[in-house]
Amino acid sequence: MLRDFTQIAGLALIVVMVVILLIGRVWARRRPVLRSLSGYRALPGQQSRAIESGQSLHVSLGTSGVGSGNTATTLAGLNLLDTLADEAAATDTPPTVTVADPTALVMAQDILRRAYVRHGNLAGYDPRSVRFIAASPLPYAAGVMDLLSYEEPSANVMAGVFGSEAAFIAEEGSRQGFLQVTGAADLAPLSVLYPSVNHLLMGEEMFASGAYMDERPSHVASLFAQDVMRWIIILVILASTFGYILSPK
Amino acid sequence: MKRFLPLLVTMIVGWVTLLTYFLPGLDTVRYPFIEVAMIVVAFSMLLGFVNIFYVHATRIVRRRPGAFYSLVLLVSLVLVAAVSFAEGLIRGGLSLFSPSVAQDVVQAGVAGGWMTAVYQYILIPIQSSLAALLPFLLAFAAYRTLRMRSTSGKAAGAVFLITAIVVLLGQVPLFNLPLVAGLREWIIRVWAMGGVRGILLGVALGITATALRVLIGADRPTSE
Amino acid sequence: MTNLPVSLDLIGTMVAALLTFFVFSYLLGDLPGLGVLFKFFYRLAMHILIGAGVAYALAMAWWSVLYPRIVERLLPALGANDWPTVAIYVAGGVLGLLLVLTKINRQVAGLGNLATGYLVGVGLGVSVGGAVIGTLFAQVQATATLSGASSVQPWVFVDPLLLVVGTLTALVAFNFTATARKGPLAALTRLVQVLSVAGRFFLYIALGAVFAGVYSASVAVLVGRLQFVISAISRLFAGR
Amino acid sequence: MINCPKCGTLNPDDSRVCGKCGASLPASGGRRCPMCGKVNPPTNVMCESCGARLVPLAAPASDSTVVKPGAAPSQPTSPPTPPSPDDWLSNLRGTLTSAPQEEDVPDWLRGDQAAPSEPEPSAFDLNERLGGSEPAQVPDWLKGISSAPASQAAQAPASSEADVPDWLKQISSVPAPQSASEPEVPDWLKQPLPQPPSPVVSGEPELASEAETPDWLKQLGAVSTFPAVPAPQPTQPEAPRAVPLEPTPQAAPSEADVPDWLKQIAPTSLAGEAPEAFEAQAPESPTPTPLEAKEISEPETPAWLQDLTLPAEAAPAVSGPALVGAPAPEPAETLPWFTGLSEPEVPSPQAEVALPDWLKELEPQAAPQGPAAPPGEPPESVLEAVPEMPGELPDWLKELQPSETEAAPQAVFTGVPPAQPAPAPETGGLVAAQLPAWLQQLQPTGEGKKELEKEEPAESEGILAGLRGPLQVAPVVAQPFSGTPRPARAEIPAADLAHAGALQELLTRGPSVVIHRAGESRAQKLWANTQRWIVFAIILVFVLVPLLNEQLAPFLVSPPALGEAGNALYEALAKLNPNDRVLVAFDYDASQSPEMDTQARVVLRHLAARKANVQIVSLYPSGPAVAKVVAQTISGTIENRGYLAGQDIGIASIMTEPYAMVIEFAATPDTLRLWVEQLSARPGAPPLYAGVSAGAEPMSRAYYFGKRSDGTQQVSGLIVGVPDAAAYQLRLQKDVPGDLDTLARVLAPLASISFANVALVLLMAIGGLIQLAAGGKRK
Repeated sequence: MLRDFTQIAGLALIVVMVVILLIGRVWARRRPVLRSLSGYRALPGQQSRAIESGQSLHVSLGTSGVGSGNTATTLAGLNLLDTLADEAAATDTPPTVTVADPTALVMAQDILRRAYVRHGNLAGYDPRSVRFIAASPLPYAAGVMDLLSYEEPSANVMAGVFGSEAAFIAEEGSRQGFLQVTGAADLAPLSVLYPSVNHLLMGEEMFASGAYMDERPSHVASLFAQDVMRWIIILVILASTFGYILSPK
Repeated sequence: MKRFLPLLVTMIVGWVTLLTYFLPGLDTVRYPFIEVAMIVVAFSMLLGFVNIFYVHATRIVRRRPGAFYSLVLLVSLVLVAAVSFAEGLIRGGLSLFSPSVAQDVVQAGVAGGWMTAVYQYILIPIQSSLAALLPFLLAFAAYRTLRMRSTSGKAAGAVFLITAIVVLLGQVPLFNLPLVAGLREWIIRVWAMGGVRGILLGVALGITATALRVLIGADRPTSE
Repeated sequence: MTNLPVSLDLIGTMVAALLTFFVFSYLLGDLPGLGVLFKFFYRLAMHILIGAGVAYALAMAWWSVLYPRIVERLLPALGANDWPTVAIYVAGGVLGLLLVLTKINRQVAGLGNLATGYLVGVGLGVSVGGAVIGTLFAQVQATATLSGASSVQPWVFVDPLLLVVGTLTALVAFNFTATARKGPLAALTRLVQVLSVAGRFFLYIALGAVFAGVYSASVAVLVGRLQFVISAISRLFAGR
Repeated sequence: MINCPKCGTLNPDDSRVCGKCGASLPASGGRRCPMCGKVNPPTNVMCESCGARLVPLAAPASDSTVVKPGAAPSQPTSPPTPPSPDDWLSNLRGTLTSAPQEEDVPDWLRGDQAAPSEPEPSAFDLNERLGGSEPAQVPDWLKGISSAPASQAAQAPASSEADVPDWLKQISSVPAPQSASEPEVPDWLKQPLPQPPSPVVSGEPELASEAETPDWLKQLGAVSTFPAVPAPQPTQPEAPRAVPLEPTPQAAPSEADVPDWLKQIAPTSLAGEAPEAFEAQAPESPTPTPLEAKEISEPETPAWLQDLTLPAEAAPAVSGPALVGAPAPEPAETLPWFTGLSEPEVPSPQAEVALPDWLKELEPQAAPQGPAAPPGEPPESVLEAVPEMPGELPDWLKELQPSETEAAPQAVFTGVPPAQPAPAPETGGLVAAQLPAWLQQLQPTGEGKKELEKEEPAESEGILAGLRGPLQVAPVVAQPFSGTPRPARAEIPAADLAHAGALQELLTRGPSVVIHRAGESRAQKLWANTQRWIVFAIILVFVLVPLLNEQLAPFLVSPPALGEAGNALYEALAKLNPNDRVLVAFDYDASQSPEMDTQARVVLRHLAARKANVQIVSLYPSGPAVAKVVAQTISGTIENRGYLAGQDIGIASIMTEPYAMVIEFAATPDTLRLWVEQLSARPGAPPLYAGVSAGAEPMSRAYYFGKRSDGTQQVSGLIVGVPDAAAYQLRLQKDVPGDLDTLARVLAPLASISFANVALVLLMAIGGLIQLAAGGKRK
């Protein structure tokens, strides 16, 4: 019974969300003002700093890939990479991208390659700037630590699926004095990242990179959709809370 | 066509997979799709293996810095893979592809005697020791939480620290302080839970929006 | 280890203890002088781990995923002319090969996108299903029904209401848009900002609580390792 | 205010990003700190925010100083005699101060040394501006280089523009061979190559033509970033090499620095003539250079810059000469000067053998030697001269030093038209050499500089008037050549190639010197490290004490008791009937095993005591192995079903079988969520119990309170972390006697964790207070 309700409500939610997404694209043309997020303000500066120093930005895409239930979260990291890739291709300063899942390796390479193609500089694209470090979280974190300490990137960007092993990467970054912009969806990585990093993109904020960095209409639209859904959820919770309290037991 | 085919595949497969959650009786439809995805992911491991092998072999051949470590990595890579495959293949023998022994072969390959030894004496020690370094790093990070933070950041950091302190103290039966233990329980059950749910709900919204954006073709992660 | 002679177990334990020491030498890596040596130990252990981990994952991909599917499903299905089943596995194999081959030959790079496109599609479907049913509804329902209410009479609704307030303000704290400076929406914006501050407060409490938990968990791991080292050392002296 | 380049909005001076459209803004008005990006008032010398230097150290010292590296390249652009050096210098300075950020700062400078890094940008800047004129010149020298020296002689005069000669002569001494060949080529070329006293300057072109090019080019390219400016072409042969060799992406960024300039050079000048020139060499040189040279004109060329930027240590050595060569624009004198120079140049084939050694020395510790090279000395000459007397390099370099210098510089510079004061002080600094040292000495106030001033003669005439020891080249020049003459066309011995390879490797490697980041001095770093050690030691001690003496534990901690959720799990297990099928999921891997094993072990023990039929599965690939290690200590009916691939599908597939209950051991809330979802959605599913890591508690708690569609709990019972495991064990020991751990043994880990918690609380409190106090002070 409840399951049926859940399914119907879920379906309704998805339909509504799709509609808002479509409406949102129109609304996005008005270039709405978005809440300021320090992480996204810091990132463009980092890219140019990487260009100046001739060093590369390190982008960690987390420990998961596409094809599992973590796909959307990984895509959020890939979107962030996409926003950085354009600038990187334009300036021929590819970021060092590390992944812990071969599917993410393929995706990240593809994103970089397409950015280089867009800028007519396919020859400048080096698939080796995306590296498969290890196949599981902890070895991955260890490998990235090694990379951070011996290859000295200019800054450390993390976005994707992490666990508490993210602390290893962030601590090494903090020790090296990198500016660190990190995003995660889960509580454990967020809590261990918070003390070490300069800018923390908490949960939902990590999914907003395309809207903040590139102002892509479809991404801005999805923020709009998220906000509309957010207020719907808030109203639902409020209504049912009062109903629950007021209803005679 | 070459451009839109992947997007088309994504959209079709995505919608079918998604709708199976919300249309009654379609659960079984989802499984073959995921089954195929699992196989593709398994193949991708081969890609990962080749990639890491290539990268480190290059490093060795070119005598780049860290070549020695790359050698260690490759040796470990090849040895462990060899042990696992050898154990499975030996167990399977000529009847490797007969279903009757398949489970035994899998057991041998995954957790055969030597494989278990490798796991127990090499992988677990290193990996859990590495994880055991975490408290040191966390302690140092916590110690410096407030460093380089703005005023508002310091306020947030103070909330973070105070919460952590209460939870830490309440977590252990050290002083037998019922008050602190009760406070901890309350914080986790009520105060922290609010934040946790806020984040989880937000992430769920973010995931849904990100996914639907792709599924309606507004965002194309796999094609230009 | 039951299926190995005791002596082998002893050797293995010593190897494990040594590797544990290697990893722990990370803590000394910054020491002047000997630090270089410790760093070397640490990196050695790390690279062993990375290599073995990838090999293990590959072995798993074959023995746990591909092999059983070939032997237990594909081959019988072929024997039984169960073409739909065969089609599933053939499709998986073709896509998998495409994914791998495109990395070797760039000519067919476009086809590799079919495989990633497929993975993204399935993955997103699963993601949304999990997010909507597993998180959105579950958490909304749990919040709205005031679960976790205290049983002590006068406080029955205090905790649940606090929980609702925390959840809602934390949710508001993530609000991206509606940042009007003037006009009719300005008041709303102001309200959202106030609520956001409260929401942030709950968020950092959550982070602090989780941090404490993660720390305790990792200390438990440390304790386990130290116990192992202590027992290994005592075994070494006991000689068995 | 800054106008946004994209949308035109006015933004505050301080903004980095346009407030309206988000585009990044150029610095304006003030000086933007190259380290931290903070915009400082134009009068600031040091960054307010991070303390990095904003103004190049050299720039204020003397007018010419910093600019020199840029100067060399720039001059070719102004074909006839360097018009008014001051003008372009001042321009340069302008670019230096206002736009350092937009320019590329080479890797090696990126560390603390904000100031020194700035010369480079200017250089590139100049190049960009001058790029147009460069193409004309490039061909000339390339022609000259191509094939044999003889042909050079023939071509060079033809191509050379009348006016350029003068300053080019001097430049030629710098690593920029191309320029050298133009005007003077005739002169120095007249000297037969084999001649022992081949001019230093000529050395480069010669070498290049002799198929040696690759070697010295490698050196050149490797050694410094700056040569990019003066000697783009020579380095280019190197480029292709760099590309394949350089898998590390970090190198790639450096490509970005030069693109503009390269675009200008590569398509125009190189496309036309350069390739030919290199091809001409091709037959002669066994090295891959020729083939790669063709690639130069392709977009990938910039890659060669990767090499340039990478080796931080090496850079100073080369940059010394560069600096000097650039500023000295005097026309007439060059010839004598060059002849004088010719002697030391004498590189012999053997020389290269020594190269690696020399380079090793060049590395951090030995770096001083490199810089010792006289300003006019082209880097490669240094490199090759070494070979003659392997190991003696230091001596040789010592000889270069002041004492002998005296006469030479004057001779050289007499008649020099008035120009900016030469870089003498810097060159002196350069002599010192190790990167940090070098940079330090660049400071006008540096001690090294004072010393040099004492030792070296001051220029009395010309642009360099008043400067001390502007060119130490002279002594080198004056030395008799004592090596065997280099054959006109050298076959590169295998050993040389090997060494070249080693050198290449050395150069392409990232900077091995730890770059100290802005605002972090050595002392600060040491302090940070000390803090780390203290924190580590505290944690370790607090954890170890209870473990080392287990008997202490009962006194330290009181036995824990299971909470409501834990008791629910215990009682559910206590009600199991023999042979009930229980599904146990080990959803954690080795990294969590020490914590989770304690839970799993005690629960398995309980299950074994209840004689349950235990089926083990895992959503983690490595889960089965972890489970096996735990299960082998338990006697009972345990079947390890292995890895459940496919996450929720795996769960769905295994749940087709009937179970009395499901027990999930979850290190993260994710896997617990999967089980909750699958079981919640399944009518009549068995109850789910869970043991979770302490880190997953807050999220997992939600499920204990959550309800399934049939009204039962999503998670019916829950134990968390080691404390609950210990509590569980203590309760179990009361009910099920057996092989029991002592109370002390059970409590020891708990005591350790408690102590560690207390330690962290102390650290957080102390650290928090310290940082708060420090923050207050700063304000």
